[in-house]
Amino acid sequence: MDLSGTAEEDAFRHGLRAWLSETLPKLPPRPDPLDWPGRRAYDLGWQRALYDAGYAGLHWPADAGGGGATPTQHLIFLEETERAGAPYVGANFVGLLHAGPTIAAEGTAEQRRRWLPPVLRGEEVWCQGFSEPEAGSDLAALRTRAVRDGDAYVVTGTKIWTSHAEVADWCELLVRTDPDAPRHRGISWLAMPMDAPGVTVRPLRTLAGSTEFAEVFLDEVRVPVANRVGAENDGWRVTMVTLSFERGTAFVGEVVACRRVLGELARTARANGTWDDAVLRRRLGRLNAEFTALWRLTQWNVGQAEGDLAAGGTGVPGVGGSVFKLRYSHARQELFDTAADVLGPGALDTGEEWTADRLSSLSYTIAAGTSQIQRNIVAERVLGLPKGR
Amino acid sequence: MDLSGTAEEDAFRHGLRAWLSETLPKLPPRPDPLDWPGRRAYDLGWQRALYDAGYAGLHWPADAGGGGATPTQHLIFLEETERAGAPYVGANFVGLLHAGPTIAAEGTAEQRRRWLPPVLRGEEVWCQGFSEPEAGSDLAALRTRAVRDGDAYVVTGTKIWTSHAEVADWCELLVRTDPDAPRHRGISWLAMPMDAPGVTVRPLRTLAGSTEFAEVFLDEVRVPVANRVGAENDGWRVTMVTLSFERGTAFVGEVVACRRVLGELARTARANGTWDDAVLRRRLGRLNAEFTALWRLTQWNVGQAEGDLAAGGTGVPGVGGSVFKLRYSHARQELFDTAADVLGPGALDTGEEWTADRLSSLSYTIAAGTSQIQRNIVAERVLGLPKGR
Amino acid sequence: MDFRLTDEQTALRDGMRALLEGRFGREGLRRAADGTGPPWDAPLWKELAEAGLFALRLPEEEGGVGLGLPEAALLFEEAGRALVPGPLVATHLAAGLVPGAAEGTCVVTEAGFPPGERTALVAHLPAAHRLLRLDDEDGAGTVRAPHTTGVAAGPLRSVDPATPLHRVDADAVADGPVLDGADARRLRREAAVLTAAQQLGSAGRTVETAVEHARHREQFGSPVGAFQAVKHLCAEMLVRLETARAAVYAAAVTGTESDCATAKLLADEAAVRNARDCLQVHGGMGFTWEADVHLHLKRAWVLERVPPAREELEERLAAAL
Amino acid sequence: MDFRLTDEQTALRDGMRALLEGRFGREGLRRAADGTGPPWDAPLWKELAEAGLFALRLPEEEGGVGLGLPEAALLFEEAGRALVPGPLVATHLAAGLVPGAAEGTCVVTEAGFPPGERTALVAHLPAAHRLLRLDDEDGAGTVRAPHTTGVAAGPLRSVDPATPLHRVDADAVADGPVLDGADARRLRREAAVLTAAQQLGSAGRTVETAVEHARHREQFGSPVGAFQAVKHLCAEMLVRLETARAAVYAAAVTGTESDCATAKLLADEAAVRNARDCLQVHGGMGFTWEADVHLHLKRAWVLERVPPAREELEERLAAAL
Repeated sequence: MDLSGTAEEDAFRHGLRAWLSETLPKLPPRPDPLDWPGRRAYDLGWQRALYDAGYAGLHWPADAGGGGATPTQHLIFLEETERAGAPYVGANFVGLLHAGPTIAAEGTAEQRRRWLPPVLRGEEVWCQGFSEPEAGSDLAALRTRAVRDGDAYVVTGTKIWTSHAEVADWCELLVRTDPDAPRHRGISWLAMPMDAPGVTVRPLRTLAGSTEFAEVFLDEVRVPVANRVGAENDGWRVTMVTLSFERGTAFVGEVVACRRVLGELARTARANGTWDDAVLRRRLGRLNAEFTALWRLTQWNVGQAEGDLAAGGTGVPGVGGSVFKLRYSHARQELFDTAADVLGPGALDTGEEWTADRLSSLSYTIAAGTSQIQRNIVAERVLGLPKGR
Repeated sequence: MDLSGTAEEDAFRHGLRAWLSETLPKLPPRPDPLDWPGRRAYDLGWQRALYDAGYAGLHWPADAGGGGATPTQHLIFLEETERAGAPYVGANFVGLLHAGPTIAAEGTAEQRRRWLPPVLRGEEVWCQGFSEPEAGSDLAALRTRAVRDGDAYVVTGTKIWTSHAEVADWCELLVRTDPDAPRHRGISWLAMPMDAPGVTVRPLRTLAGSTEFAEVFLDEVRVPVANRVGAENDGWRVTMVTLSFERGTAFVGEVVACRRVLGELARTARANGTWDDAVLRRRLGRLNAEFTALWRLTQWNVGQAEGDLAAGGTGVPGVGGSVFKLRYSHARQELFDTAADVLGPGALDTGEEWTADRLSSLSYTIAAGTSQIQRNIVAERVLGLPKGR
Repeated sequence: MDFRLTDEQTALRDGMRALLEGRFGREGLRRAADGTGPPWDAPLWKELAEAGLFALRLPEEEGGVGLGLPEAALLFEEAGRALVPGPLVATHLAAGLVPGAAEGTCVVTEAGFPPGERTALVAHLPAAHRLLRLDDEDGAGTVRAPHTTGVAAGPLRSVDPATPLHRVDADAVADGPVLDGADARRLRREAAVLTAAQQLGSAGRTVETAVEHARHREQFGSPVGAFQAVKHLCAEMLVRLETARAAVYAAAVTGTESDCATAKLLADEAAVRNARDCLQVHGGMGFTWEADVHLHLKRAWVLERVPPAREELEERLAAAL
Repeated sequence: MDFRLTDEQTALRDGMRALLEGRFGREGLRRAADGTGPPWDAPLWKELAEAGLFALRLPEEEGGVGLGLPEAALLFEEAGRALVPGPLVATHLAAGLVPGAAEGTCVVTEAGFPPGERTALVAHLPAAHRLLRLDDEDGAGTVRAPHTTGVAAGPLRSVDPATPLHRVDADAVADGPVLDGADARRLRREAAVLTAAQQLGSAGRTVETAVEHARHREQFGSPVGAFQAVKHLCAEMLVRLETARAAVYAAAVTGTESDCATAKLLADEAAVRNARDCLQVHGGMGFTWEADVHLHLKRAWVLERVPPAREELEERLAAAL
């Protein structure tokens, strides 16, 4: 058990810090949240800067053009960029964290050449077309169908919860290619150009009032068969590779950010007098323990991933992922509920950043597997409790 | 909506109060908790006093020798006796609240004559033989078998969680008379004399260190067929009549007692300085709300039962019973967890009454239907959610 | 003692539910929430007045309905269930004290200052004509009702899209006539009960919505309500609801300090937590603007901060032990 | 950075587990709990000493094992898992400071006074020879170790049948030599980590016990672990366990104030709540004296009150923000 950095890790951290302190002041001003093209340009610009400095796709395999970094180095990268207030991954999220790694792992040489470099260089934006209105937590129940017609699939259906659909070049799409096969067996993974005829994007308004997400309607969209990654009907397995790629680092930046918010909450509470309320003060102390532990759990999970990789495994966090997400989702909601009590009447003002964060935190126990689904996973796959009922 | 008493109810309350204030000072000293024969004698003596004053079996039908009281009068009786610090129902519990009402509802005239008067007069003690080690929450999975042999059943099996088994005259026993029938269909209800050959009682030590309960081993015990109440294999239905007889009044005395404990907790906290801890003080305030509401919920459920009776129904509380038990079990545990914080180091001393109560409160979310079972009941029978899974 | 609803009470409640279903059903609610309707629905206010919502407890000889707090609580439960916007409680309390309140021609809102605070959040200030102040500082319990015109106030971007909120300073509303014969403390208790009743109505609606969804939404080959995890969420929602119901109705009957504090504390909690559980049962669909569940959560957040709020209630209930 | 256990650490832990399974398995635990064994198991204490539990962190040249706090935490986790009785933490901390502690010939217990209190609960006073006091009042951090003979003390009927408890007044143990070179604040942090490690071990054991029961106990035609309600209880137990594990191990590595406070707070909670959930999963059988689950709950109750306890921890963690 060792939490101090190796010489190599320390050098990496210091080099990154130096680069960030030099680079961040030169960035253009952040675009307005409603300015999608501006956000695209800004996010791609940041990715290009990372690319030029050698930090692009740090966690991707070297043979895919990435940095081939260890999970620990990736953790350091995420920690330091968040600490320094660097831009978020933003529009590059799906390309860097889902579609890219999938293509790197499962694509042909040709597919890797076509799609990976533009992601790393900040030239193309991907979005994700997995979820559907009728499927929800039961992702494998997806209905979007793809019918083979010559050298193309003709795709019809509806996708939901797609971020950056308005400005994406590509969509990683799950479609049903064999309606008669068992649920998980008849699914394929396609790279769909977002400018193909038949693709319609409609912004989806969330309860927070924002339009971070969209619905994507597909009406007989022709997608070349050559855009399929992996074998036909093998898309479920291909996707699971993607979804489990994060090696324990999925929430590094968020935990760092939550710890910063917690410090700001304490400062605000001391300033506005709510600190004198022992109930609130002790809740803040409790949250300090919570996020300290979540940070340690992140390091623990990354260590497990690193060990698994070293032993020739995939570095997939396994138990860690669901355990972390369960604890973190609830801690994040408690953090912003507590922020509401620090704010007092300001808790009812969506002009307050924490009020907006409180609203968006409501999705954490639902998105990417509800807490109920996560508990099933932990109970069945980790603890070995029987399925059913 | 009216929470004030009618003239008749007020007269009943005042008469009861007068009788209690006159009678309680004359009671003999309470026996030691480990002195079973002493406890039997004390409890039967109290029942005899109630009988002589006309308060025995207040909620029993008049034609069974009871008072034929309304649920509201029964509530007043339980409230006033608890407030006055009268003895608990103790050894008379099963006779008065389960076996007796069952016989009153389902027994023959002969059976009613034989068994009901001794319960009301405080002459015979009953115990309950329902639960089994292997059945647990799944009561209908009971395995104790009864084989007909002439005019008797030969009964073999094991019962558990039987209170007062050491001093009981009779046991209301559920046995399986048809092993081939569906689970709920092959069960019969028998009145078993506890002095029958083949009955062995072994005290069961709980985690609180006490021996309130016993296991009862039955080895070819002969029980006359004439002791069966209801038809052969109809015991499940007969039992459900018993179990649902309480008309919302099941926890009246306990809620009154918990409110008294809460007041004592506040006094102790003020005296020992823990009151200055705002977290603890506000928990006490929260518990005040909790038990105030539980008292109002009791009155509400009794009102519903009264309405159901008036409309020709059974007065069974339905929704109220499980809803109340769910809330109350957890509130009671929270009450004694809070008591532990008021006690400080004394929380680790079982010589403190509240520490002992804390231990026994652990059974409340388990006994008589776990909270999990109660939530199933509420979800399926009240909210109409589908069975299964 | 007969804690049940009388036939008259049931009829009264059913009448209000029918009125609101017709006049402020889902479409009305969405108009208010989406800002596609007028900022203030004066005709609805008038209809509520005509239905007796404000004049309910005035004696018949004063043009009122002559009913009591229990009946008012039942009507406010319905209003909360439908998420009717507007300063219903303040206007109801002002009936008989402020001219026009009972008839719905004078809209009265409240400036409720939490203990020791000089700033109050005021709902629906632009639509209101008078501001109710229930002061208790000197123990005398004065009630004032200044006009709202010209009150300096800072608007919030209200989390509840159907409830505009402004910050108002105590000094800005210090004037206004003392309303003789009005007991500030009694009015505060009544305000707590009626606010609690609204929360109760919302908590009941979210149970129904969650159960409805759970019965029909299929996932993994069966209705999600067949899964114990969802089932037990719904069961706990009902437990919160029914416990709060007993507390609110009892407070409406007895009007005592501790019943009223209990009612507000438990109804606030039931409304907020039921809305959150309802959202959880709905999954992603609950996170959309189109689903109504967020409107329940946001209104519940607004009403739980109407004084007396949690801290004050818990302290009072502790002090009462 | 490599937060994983080294092979040596894994071997050390496995060795202690094997030792305890042989020397203090279920039978040993039941003897201690049922009072059928001797009130103090001196041979077991000697064997733990020989296995290096007390001398673990002493330099090899002083007869120690020369390992660090992380290794100690792993061994104390095993001790907590097996519910080994005795003042393990105090004796471990006293090794090198109090003659005989490292070798197990001198049993050292601790008198831990909560902030502002003059009375401490002391465990295993009758078996102990010396009393560790970690004083911090003057900021100097003195460490004393008076003899226990003749200390006036009031016995409790201890809720944990394997941990005798006495109330000791601060004045009664005011004497005793100051142990030079010992840092009270560091020792307190270490005590918190090692107590937390014991709680962690217990929390791990109750998860295993609950899962074991849930897999084999049948109700309503299937193992109870097939029901989501039970499944999800078990899953949340694991979440508490793994979160506490990361916190405890990190605290053992860094030894910082905030890591140590986090470790104690979360491990206390994991031990208590996991024991309670384990009891719930067991149903009625868990409520019997024969089931081990109550022993875990009771020990967890005892250790969570070893200072620093919840209030102090939360306040310190708040102050650190």
